[in-house]
Order: sequence, then structure tokens, then C-alpha cells
Amino acid sequence: MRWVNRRIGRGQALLLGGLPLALVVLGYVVAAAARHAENPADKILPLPGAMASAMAALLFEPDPLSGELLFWADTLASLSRLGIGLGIATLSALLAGLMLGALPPVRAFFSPLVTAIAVIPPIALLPILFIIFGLGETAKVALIVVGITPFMLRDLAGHISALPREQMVKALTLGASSWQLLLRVALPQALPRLIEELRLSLGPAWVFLISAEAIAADVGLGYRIFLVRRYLAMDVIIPYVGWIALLAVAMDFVLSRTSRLAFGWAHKARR
Amino acid sequence: MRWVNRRIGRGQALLLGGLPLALVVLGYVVAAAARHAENPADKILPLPGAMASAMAALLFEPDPLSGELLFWADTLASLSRLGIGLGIATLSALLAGLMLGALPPVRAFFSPLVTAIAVIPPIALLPILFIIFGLGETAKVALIVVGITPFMLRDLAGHISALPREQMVKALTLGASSWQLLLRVALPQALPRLIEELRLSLGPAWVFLISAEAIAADVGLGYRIFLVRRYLAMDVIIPYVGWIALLAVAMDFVLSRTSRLAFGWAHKARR
Amino acid sequence: ALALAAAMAVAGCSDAKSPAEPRTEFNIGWSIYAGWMPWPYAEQAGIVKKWADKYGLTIKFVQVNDYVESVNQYTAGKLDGVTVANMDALTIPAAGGKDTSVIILGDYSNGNDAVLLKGGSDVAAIKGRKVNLVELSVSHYLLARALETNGMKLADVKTVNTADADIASAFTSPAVTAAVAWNPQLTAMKGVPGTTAVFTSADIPGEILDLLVVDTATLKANPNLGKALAGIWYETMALMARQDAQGQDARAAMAKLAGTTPKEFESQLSTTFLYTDPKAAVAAMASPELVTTMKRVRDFSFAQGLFGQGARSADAVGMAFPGGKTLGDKNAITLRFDPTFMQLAADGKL
Amino acid sequence: MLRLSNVWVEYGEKVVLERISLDIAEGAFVSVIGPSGAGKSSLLRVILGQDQPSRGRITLDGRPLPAECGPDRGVVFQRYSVFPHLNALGNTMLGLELAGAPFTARLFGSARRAARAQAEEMLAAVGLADSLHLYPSEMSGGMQQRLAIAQALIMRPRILLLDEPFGALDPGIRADMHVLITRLWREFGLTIVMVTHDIKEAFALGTRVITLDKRRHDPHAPQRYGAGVIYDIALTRKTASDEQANESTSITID
Amino acid sequence: MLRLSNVWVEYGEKVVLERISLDIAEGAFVSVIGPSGAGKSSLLRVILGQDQPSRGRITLDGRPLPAECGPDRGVVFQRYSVFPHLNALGNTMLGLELAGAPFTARLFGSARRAARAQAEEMLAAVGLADSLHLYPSEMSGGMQQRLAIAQALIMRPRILLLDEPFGALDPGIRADMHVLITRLWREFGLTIVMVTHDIKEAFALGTRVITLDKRRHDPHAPQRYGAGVIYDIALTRKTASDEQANESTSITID
Ligand SMILES: Nc1ncnc2c1ncn2[C@@H]1O[C@H](COP(=O)(O)OP(=O)(O)OP(=O)(O)O)[C@@H](O)[C@H]1O
Ligand SMILES: Nc1ncnc2c1ncn2[C@@H]1O[C@H](COP(=O)(O)OP(=O)(O)OP(=O)(O)O)[C@@H](O)[C@H]1O
Ligand SMILES: [Mg+2]
Ligand SMILES: [Mg+2]
Repeated sequence: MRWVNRRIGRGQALLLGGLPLALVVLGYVVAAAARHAENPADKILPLPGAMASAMAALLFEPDPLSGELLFWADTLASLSRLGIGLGIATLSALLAGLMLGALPPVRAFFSPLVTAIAVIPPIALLPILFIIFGLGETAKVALIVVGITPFMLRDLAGHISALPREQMVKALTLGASSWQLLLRVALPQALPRLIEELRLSLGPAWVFLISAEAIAADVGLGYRIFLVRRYLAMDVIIPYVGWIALLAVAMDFVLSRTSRLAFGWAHKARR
Repeated sequence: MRWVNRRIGRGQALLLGGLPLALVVLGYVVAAAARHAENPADKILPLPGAMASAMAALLFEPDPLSGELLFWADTLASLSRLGIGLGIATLSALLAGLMLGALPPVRAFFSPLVTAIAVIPPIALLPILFIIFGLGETAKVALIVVGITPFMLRDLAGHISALPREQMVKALTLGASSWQLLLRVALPQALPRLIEELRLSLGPAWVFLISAEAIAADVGLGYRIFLVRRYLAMDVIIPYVGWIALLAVAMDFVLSRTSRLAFGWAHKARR
Repeated sequence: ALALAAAMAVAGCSDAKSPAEPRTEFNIGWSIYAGWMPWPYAEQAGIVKKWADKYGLTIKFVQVNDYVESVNQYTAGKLDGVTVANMDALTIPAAGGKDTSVIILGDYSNGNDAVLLKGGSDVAAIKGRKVNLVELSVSHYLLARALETNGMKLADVKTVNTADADIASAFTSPAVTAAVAWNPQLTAMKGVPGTTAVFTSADIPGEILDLLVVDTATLKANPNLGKALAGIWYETMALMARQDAQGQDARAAMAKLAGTTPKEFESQLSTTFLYTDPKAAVAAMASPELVTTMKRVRDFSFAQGLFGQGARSADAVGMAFPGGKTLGDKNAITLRFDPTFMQLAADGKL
Repeated sequence: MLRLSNVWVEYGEKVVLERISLDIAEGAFVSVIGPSGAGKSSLLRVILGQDQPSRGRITLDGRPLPAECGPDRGVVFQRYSVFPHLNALGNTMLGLELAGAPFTARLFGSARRAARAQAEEMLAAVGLADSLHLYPSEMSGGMQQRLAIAQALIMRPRILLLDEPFGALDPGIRADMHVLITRLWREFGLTIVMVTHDIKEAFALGTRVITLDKRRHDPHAPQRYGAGVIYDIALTRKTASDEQANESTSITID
Repeated sequence: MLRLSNVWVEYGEKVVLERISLDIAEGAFVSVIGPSGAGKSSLLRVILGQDQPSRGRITLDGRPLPAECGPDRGVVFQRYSVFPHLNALGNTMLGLELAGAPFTARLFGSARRAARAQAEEMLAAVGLADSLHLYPSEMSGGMQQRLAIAQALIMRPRILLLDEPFGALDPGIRADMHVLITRLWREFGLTIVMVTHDIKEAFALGTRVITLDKRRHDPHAPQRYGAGVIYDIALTRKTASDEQANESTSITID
């Protein structure tokens, strides 16, 4: 049977998909063991035991200063920033993307501006962001929003404007106004694509969150990573990164499930 | 006429699109003037004159030490890093995206790994990245590649696997092997989407380039920005950022033109 | 990913093995700081080549824009030596088990680091404020010393970790009212209206030291490296200290390398106590005050958890000083203050 | 009512339609026939307002046709195009909802129930009573085509443009559709332009049959000349009973 | 040659086809008719190997049919599906290129010229001689359908599955197509299964006509019962001359 036709069952897929991940972990352990054989105090590739004990302190021992369990405090802070950032980005991408995609005059007016914002690296203009948003939570959320919205917006606008022209004509003959067309034709077909974009944006969103937390923060997963990077505490960094990956994969899974449940029509068409 | 039906001519579009950009520039100048009225020594929002004189030195006066015109040396260095990074990313996204999109067993095997890599923020693992790739050009290019490939790859794989099933069946009845199917059906239809993704990745690519140059470099647009950031020299940073935006917009334009010229069929269908 | 893991293993192994053997090529990392600018200048002015040739070596100076990353890369074995502050030499490579030798004591900060307050004229006014600084760095140490000398504890303020690249612009935000920073950022930050430096490193002279460290094993196998570096350093120092046009040109070139103006660079130099004379550096390294300083630094670092999870006491990391003095675990000495090469320079035997 | 004067349709170099002049009376049922690729769909698109003619003008009641399509014109496209995100009921109700709720574009309460009943009735008329909740991707080709017909017919537009509407239907259902469309045409006085390949159908339903084809052909430059109206046959208006007799015996010459 | 034994096709709850048992002889021309939504396209998909039957088995020459489609079967889908990124010539040559160049999937030099000539001939046969360089998006519906036919026919597959292949064509071109397909069927001994709504066409072309429809209907649960074969009529094999006479007079009863 040709490879393009091989269908993979759920169980098989889990097994197959787990394999490379397991290999990576194995490769890491081997490399770490090799380094430790050379230098038992090596910090670059800590052994799993060292990571476990380093993490145990963050997980279970309250911080003497704040009395908090640092790991959980970090997670909570980062997730809430990420959540707010993603929420604002998604909402504004949806609104603006619909308008830009469906209304040519709006597109003509805004698309050069949007392109410009999309290609300006926000981290290069941090001082200006600080002036506008200060240094608190707003600035961190703003960096996420500024970082991922342009991509989502442009992709969504492209998706909307690529909807078959017949659909638009059809809606107009059914008496739709521009507003109604946005609401009943463009919006519902934008939503599954929006979820797809959100999934693709999770990686960049974490990058911007971590950058923001590296710049000025006193709690958060990115804060901890950059703080302990000062003394190369890879035994904390690696578990933290793994945890971030786990959180992101979980979000990815939830989003893809949601899309299948809520927008079945979009997935049936592709069987 | 309804807004969805208004068609905007080329000239009109230029005019309309230029307006918000002009407004942003105007807004900046007004804000800068206001700040300077308060504090004539303000460094955060320099006046255009200050930027011009700061840039003149970088543009036209050769550096006494190296004899180079710094601005052009920076531009050249950054563009070549970016070019190599984008090239590698595009190529590997294309190859891997085709396989993942068209061959279900490959997808089952790699997709969890790809998702994991996509959601791991590379800047959290910078020390490891630099350890693997050294402090030279490789690491900077690698950061761009690691940063944008996962997005391109996943989006492309999604695009390929969403091609109508009838097309695949049709190709198989015409006697296509898996390889031929990739080559003659999936690849040509992937290319316009790839260009689209490349356009969407330009912003993130610059972000990663600048982040890499911020950490380890001795020439480059990002290096210069982070170098003078210590002195809050916004009179250099803002023109540099503007220049980056200009370069990126130019690339965006060239890519979109190329796509229209080379893959007319993909754009005709959307008229 | 497998390739990645393999690359990691290879990178790890190759670096771990090489230092023991004699080599002729070396990489020294540096980052921008007033006290370290002589190194890249020396490379540009040909001083490096001159001394390297003399000992039959090739020495490359690699700029790492991000200071922490330069020290990390040294620790990881990608660099043979690096410019570093005393506290970071202790907490990053030495605490990481990398046997490190301090061969050049370049300067101490004499006002290059400071605690800044908006709307407050003494340290007491800092109580209860949010302080932006690079946590776990010499700034943190300076803050701890400032609070200690004024009868307060670190718990009396709330620290906010702020990247050194961004602290200058962050300080212009009205929301930030207290910060600790070093030069060159410090100069830019003092320009913000209403700012006072309430405590500077000039109040604790000799405690914040700027060093050049190299890997001990590499140095043992290649003593010529130490000689060449000392030669380079003191020739450059002599040139730089000259108050004539030549000295001025050298300093102007350093300013350019640091991305700043000669005027600003001179002002930074004025708050840096340079050991231009090797004899003075040797004496400073041999003095008991260094032990006191390092003990203080060590206790602070341990209290902040900088020695990592494995360390159960402040003695976990061993340090050796000239004259056989030691601090901490004698069996695990990983930071050695080694005046041999500065002494050779002082004796004119290079 | 609808008048085309010297209309040309060109795609770049290629002339598709040339010198089309037509007068379509209110209440007419115009069948358009012609070879594949002649430009029948292009003609409909121009009347619809989706495309602009490259030359010539189109007037409706003496006023130039607005360059956009509106609710006065209904359409069934050649490739059944229904909204993929709505099920059969949703697709059919959409027009009613848009008309009834300018702002929310959704109906609630009794208005919704009324619209739903109307949509169900229309779907039953096209034989989709069993498939109210299927999405287009779950329907066969013929079912999608019938859905498109139901969607357009429920609005009773003044001008109805049909592009091979019954092409994918079996003879039985096709006969039902003929009855349905004739009934609506009579009841609401619609003006219908229908493209078809079934000549029997064209003559059975239409009050007028128009044939599009190339008048000239240049073998070296086939794109040089476009198609025009080569036959324009007015039929005497049949009565409803004729029609039905015709359908039930189903014997015709094509 | 092709045998379906007790084949069922179900989509979730919905039974589309039930208890289909068929024996299709080598060289047969089977016409399939039935109401819209009966499951004709589903039957073709199952024979094609695109979908798997939920129950029952299909054998080809006594061996179970591989669960994937291959070059032994050709297909023209109901919704004309050609490759959007290839022009008419490219679409038609594709099969030849795939067969001739396993690795590059492209032909060069004389092989390419030969393939091109063959493709041009086939396109001329379906009336697209003027449209060699048009992309599908620039073609009318009927032109795309003819292109799909040319693309499938050029490969001369052992089993050819046609889903309403002539639905969007005008009577003139349709007659040409009938001649073409009959000629190829005779010349190459193809086995053809064709779905059509045109009963006249079904009887004129086929050697056997199969009618699919529901045998039972539960008004409360319409999805409960699927369609089966309700008529299976073998026709005496017509001669080529009969065929042509038939076409030219064009009088039949439907
Ligand atoms: N994905 C699906 N989910 C549920 N039902 C489906 C799905 N696909 C097809 N069906 C149902 O299967 C039945 C048969 O569809 P099929 O396309 O085979 O009909 P057909 O006989 O070809 O009709 P037509 O003449 O209209 O093309 C239809 O009633 C349709 O609703
Ligand atoms: N975008 C385009 N670019 C170039 N030519 C086009 C384009 N769109 C349509 N055409 C040409 O216009 C002509 C008429 O197309 P149209 O769809 O109107 O034909 P039709 O009469 O509806 O045919 P059918 O009966 O096959 O549907 C065709 O020859 C087609 O090739
Ligand atoms: Mg047409
Ligand atoms: Mg069908």
C-alpha cells in the first residue's frame, strides 16, 4: 500500500508519535551522563536526579521571603498573562481581520499600517512600549498582543478574502448588508481558522511572554528561567521549559478538540 | 454601494494606505515635540533632526577603526543572516511539510515532536543553543530557523492535508506513486502557500534575528540597536527600526509579486 | 532532535577533553564595560597580535553582547577565558565545578555601580519601594550592602528583575522609582530628572572587582597564554593611562567600541579604579581584604541560593588566594586568585 | 424591464460575448441554451451584477443596473454553492433571517418559528424533508443543488437567474422541480432567466428561448470572436394544464 | 471480473447502501441510475477504493480489491475535479508523464512531444483544441468536465468509473462524447460503470442498466434503510451502427 494511503490508528499513532520524543529524552540522558562522567559538577546538562531535587524545592518548599510555592506562583502568573494576552490578541485579530478581509476600503486603508506593524520587531522598540504601557502587567500583556496579533490578523484577513466569491454574491442576493455578511458568512467561517491560528501562535506567544518576563518581572516562568540563567542552573531551566512545552501542548490539544466539536462542518469537508 | 463591494483603485489605495502611516509619523513628531518642550534633553522620543544627524555619522562616516560604514556593514550582516535563516527554514519547512502533510505514517511519527518543538520557546534555551552552535554565525541563523520553521512546517502540513481528497484519488488513478504525488500534486500547490507563510514569518524572523544579535554579535542591525540601547540612544534605534521595517516591507512586496507572477493559477481562482 | 542530542554530546565531550592538551589557539570572551574595553582595543591596535606572536599563539577576542551569556559560554567550555566580575566568577563557573583562575585583576568599581532613587536623597527612602535591578548580580550585592550599612534588610524592599539592556529605558518610566545599575546604563539613568545616586560602589571600594579569568586546566597546559594576556593587558594599560594625545586616541577608540562618546567614556573611567600598575594589582590580590570581600560575597551568594541546590553550606565552593590562604571547601577549590602573571609583568619578565 | 444594449464580455484578450442586445419583459421565463463554453454563465454573471460588462450597458426599469447584486435578483449557480457552515435548514432560512433582523441577522421566538416552518416547507418541496440537519459536505451533489434552489426560491426575488439548476437531478425529481418553479413563477410573477442543456426543458418551461453561439470563427485566433444571440424564439404562453400533461407523459422530441 | 458481495455503506447511523451484490463482467458497460441521494456516487467510491464498505467484500478477478485506488481504475468525478495548478494540456498529460517517468514525473524531449501529441489529440476529441493553455479557473463548467474526461480517458484504465460525466454538456457535444466513449470502450475493451440521470443515455450506451433505490422506507427514521439494486436489466449488445443511427435521429422515450 502506498504511503499516502496508509491510515494510522489512534493507538498506533500514540506509539509512533511517542517514539521520537522518547528518543530525544534518551539522547539527552546519554549526553548528560557522558558529560557528568567527565565533570561530576557539570551544570550544562544536569542529570534527571539533579533536576528532580532542584524542582522539588520549587514545587514543595515555600519561599522563605514570600511564603509562596515558587513553581506554582510562577505558573499562575505566566498563565494569566498569557491568557489575557492571547484573549486580547484573538479578539482584536478577529474583529480587525474580518473587516480587513471583507471590506476592501478598510483593507486599502489599514493594510500598509498592519504590514508595517507586523514587520517591526517589538522588542526593538521596548523603550517606547514602556512609555505607553509602563512596566507592569500591562506591558507584558501588550508585548504578547503586539507580537502575535499582526500574524493572526493578516492570516485571517487573507482567509476571509479568499472565501469563494460566489458565497459573497449569494449572500448579497439573499439581501445581506455588509454588516450581516460579516456576521453570518464571514464570522462563522473565520472561527475555525482563528482557532488554527491560535494554535500556531502558541509558540510565538510563549516566546514573547518569556521575553517580557525577562525584561522586568518578579514572578513568572520566564522570570525564573532568566533569573537562574545567571548561574546556569540548567537543572531548573530544563524542567521549566519542559513544563512550558507541556502546558502549550495541552492548550494545543484543547483547542484542536474545541474546533472539532464546535465547527464540525469545517472538519467534515476535509475527510 | 455596499462596503463589501467597493473596489479600490491602485492610486486611491496608495493614498488611503499612506494616510494612517502619515498620521503615525505626525503623531510621533507631535509627541516628541511635546516631550522636548518639557525636557529639551529628552532621549526617548528624539526629534527628526537629531535622528538625521545621528544617522549621518553611521551612514557616511567610515568607522575609524574598521574603515567600514557601520550602517551598511550592519545591514549586510543582518540581511545575510536573515537570508540564510529564511532559506533554510523555508526549505526544511517545505520538505518536512510535504511529508507530514501527505504521508500519514510520517505525520503520526513526527507530529508530536514537531508540536513540542513548535511550542518550546527557543529563547529559553539560548544557552544550550549557543553551546551547540557556538557563538558564530551558525547560532544566529539557527535561532531564526528554530524560531520560524515549526510554524511554517505545521501550517504547510495542514494546507497539504486539507487538499481535496478527490485530487489525491485522481492522481492515484492516474498511476502516481507516493513520490510522484508529492512532486506533481502536493509540491506545486504547496509553493504559493509557502510564499504566503514566508511573508507572515518575516516579522518573527526579524524578532529572532535581533534577539540573537542582542546576545552574541559584533555587527548587525540588532547588535547596534542593543548596543546603543545602553545609552538610550533612541535617535539611532528609531531610524534603525524604521529601516528594518522598510526592508521587511520591501521583501513582503517582492514575495507577493513573485507569487502572483509564478503562481498565477492560485490567484486567478480567487478573483 | 536526535542529531541535536548527538551534537550536544559531541559538543560536551570535545570541550571537556581539550583543555588538558597544549594548544595554540584560544578564544577569550568579553562584553562591553568600561573596565574591559582595553581588551578589544588591544586586539584592534595590534597589541594582541604582537604578544600572541611572541609566544607563538593565536588569541581571539570574542564579543558577547550579553554579559551573562558570555560567562555562561565560558562555563560551558566554549571560551577559554572571559571578562567577569568577582561575584559572577564565583557563582557561575566556580560554583558550576569549573576550575577557574583569576589571572588579571583589572579594576574595581569606584562609582560605576549605584543605587538610584527618584525623589529621595538617602538610602533610608528606599524602604518599601520596588527596586528594579539585575537580580543575583553585583547590583543585587550592592543593594544588599547599601541596605546593610543603613540598618535594613533585603526583605525591606521588593526587587524586580530587569534586564541590563532594558534597565535604562525602564527607568524613564514614571512607574519605576528605584533602581540599581552599572555603567554605561548608569550614566543615562542619572540623566532622568529628579534622580539621585544614594549609594555607590565608591562607598564600598574594592568589593566589586572586574577580572579576567581563564580555565585552570588550559592555563596549566599553556602557561604562555597567561603570559601573553598579562603582556597585552599592561601594555594597553600603559598606553591608556597616558594623558597625551596618544592616550586620548586610545580612550576615544575604546569609547567608539563601546558605542559611546569619548566624553561619556572618560566619565565612566573616572569612576573605575584601574590597576594600571601591575604591582598594585599584585598587592591588592595578596591583601587580606580580598579574602574578607570574597567571604562577604560568598555569604551573600549562598544566602541567595546561587550555589545551586547541591550546596548545603557557604563553604561548598572552595577558593584559593595567594600565599596558600583558602576559603571554603579545600578539596573542591574551583576559584584561584593567581598573581603569577601579574607578578611577571611587574617584574618586567614577560 | 431588463435591457442589455450592445453588451460585450471580455477576459483579457479573449472575447466571450459580443454585441448582446436583449430586452427581457417583466414576468418572462427566458431559457438560454448554447454550446459549452459559449458564455451562458458569463451572461448570467453580468445580469447578476457580479461581473461588469467590458462594453455596453444594462438597464433595469430604465435605470442603469447597480454594479452590485442585491436582493432583487436571486441566483442558483452552476456549481451548487451553498454555505458550508450552515445545515440545510440554516442555508434555507438565511435569507429570511437577513430580511427579518437587520442587526442581529438572526430570528428569535415566533418569528423564528415562522421562518423555520417556511423553510421546512420549501425543503419538503425540493425533496429534502429528511435532510434538514445535514451539512452540505454530507449531501450528494443533487441534494446540494436542490438546497441551492430552495435557498434562492424562498426569497421570491424579482429576477431569478438559474444556471443549469436541474443538471444533477434524476428525471422524477426534475419533473417535481419543473412543477415547483412554474408554480412560483406564476404565483409571484417572477422574471426568470434559466441556462439549460436540456432542450426539451428549455422549450417546455420557457416563454422564450435564446441560443448563444459564435457567429464567426477564426480558426487561427479562436479567442478573437465572441458568442452572440443567434436564435431568439418567442413561444406562445402555455397554460399550467398543458405543462402538467407534458410532464406526466414525458414524451418529447429533443 | 468485479464482484460485490453483500456490500453495505454507512455514514455513522445513516445506512446509504445495503446488501449490494453485483457481478460485473469484463468489458461490460454498466449504467447506474437512481434518484438523487440514493447512493450512486457512494457505490462508485467504494468500487474505486476511495471509501471502504462498512460490511461485505469486493473482489477483482477473485482477489480482494486493494483498499487503495490505482491506475487500473480511472474516474471522472461528479464535481469536475481537475488539478487547479495545471492547464488543460498539463492536466491531460499528467497520467502519461507519471507512467513514463517514475522518478522525475516529467517527460522531456521526444517522449514529451509524443505525450503532448497524444494529449492534444484527446483534447481535440473532447472539443478543447482551442483551450490547451487555459487553467481550470478560466474554464466554463462544461469545459472542466470535458477536461476531466480527457484526463481519465487518455490512460485507458481497465475499469472506468464515470459519475454523471456528461451532465453539464450541451446535446451536440454530448453526442460527440457518446461516440468517443463508445469507441474507446470497444477498442480497448474497457469495463465502464457510469452513473447518469439521463435514462435515454443509460440505455443507449450501456450493456446493462442498474437502478439503485430504497427498497423499504421508514417515515420516522429515514436513515434506517439504505438503497439496494431494484432493477438490473441486461441489454442486448448493440452494434456500432445501431448506436450511430440512434444518436443522429435522437428520438427516444425517456
Ligand atoms: N459524510 C456523510 N455523512 C452523512 N451522510 C452522507 C455523507 N456523505 C454522503 N452522505 C449521504 O449518502 C447518501 C448518498 O450520497 P451519494 O452522493 O452517493 O448520492 P448520489 O446517488 O450520488 O446522489 P446524486 O445523484 O445527487 O449525486 C446521501 O443521502 C447523503 O446524504
Ligand atoms: N477568468 C477567465 N479567463 C479567461 N477566460 C475565461 C475566464 N472565465 C471564463 N472564461 C472563458 O469564457 C468562456 C465562457 O465561459 P462560461 O462559463 O460563460 O461558459 P458557459 O456557456 O456557461 O459554458 P458551460 O455550458 O460549459 O457552463 C469560456 O470559453 C471560458 O474559457
Ligand atoms: Mg456555465
Ligand atoms: Mg452523486
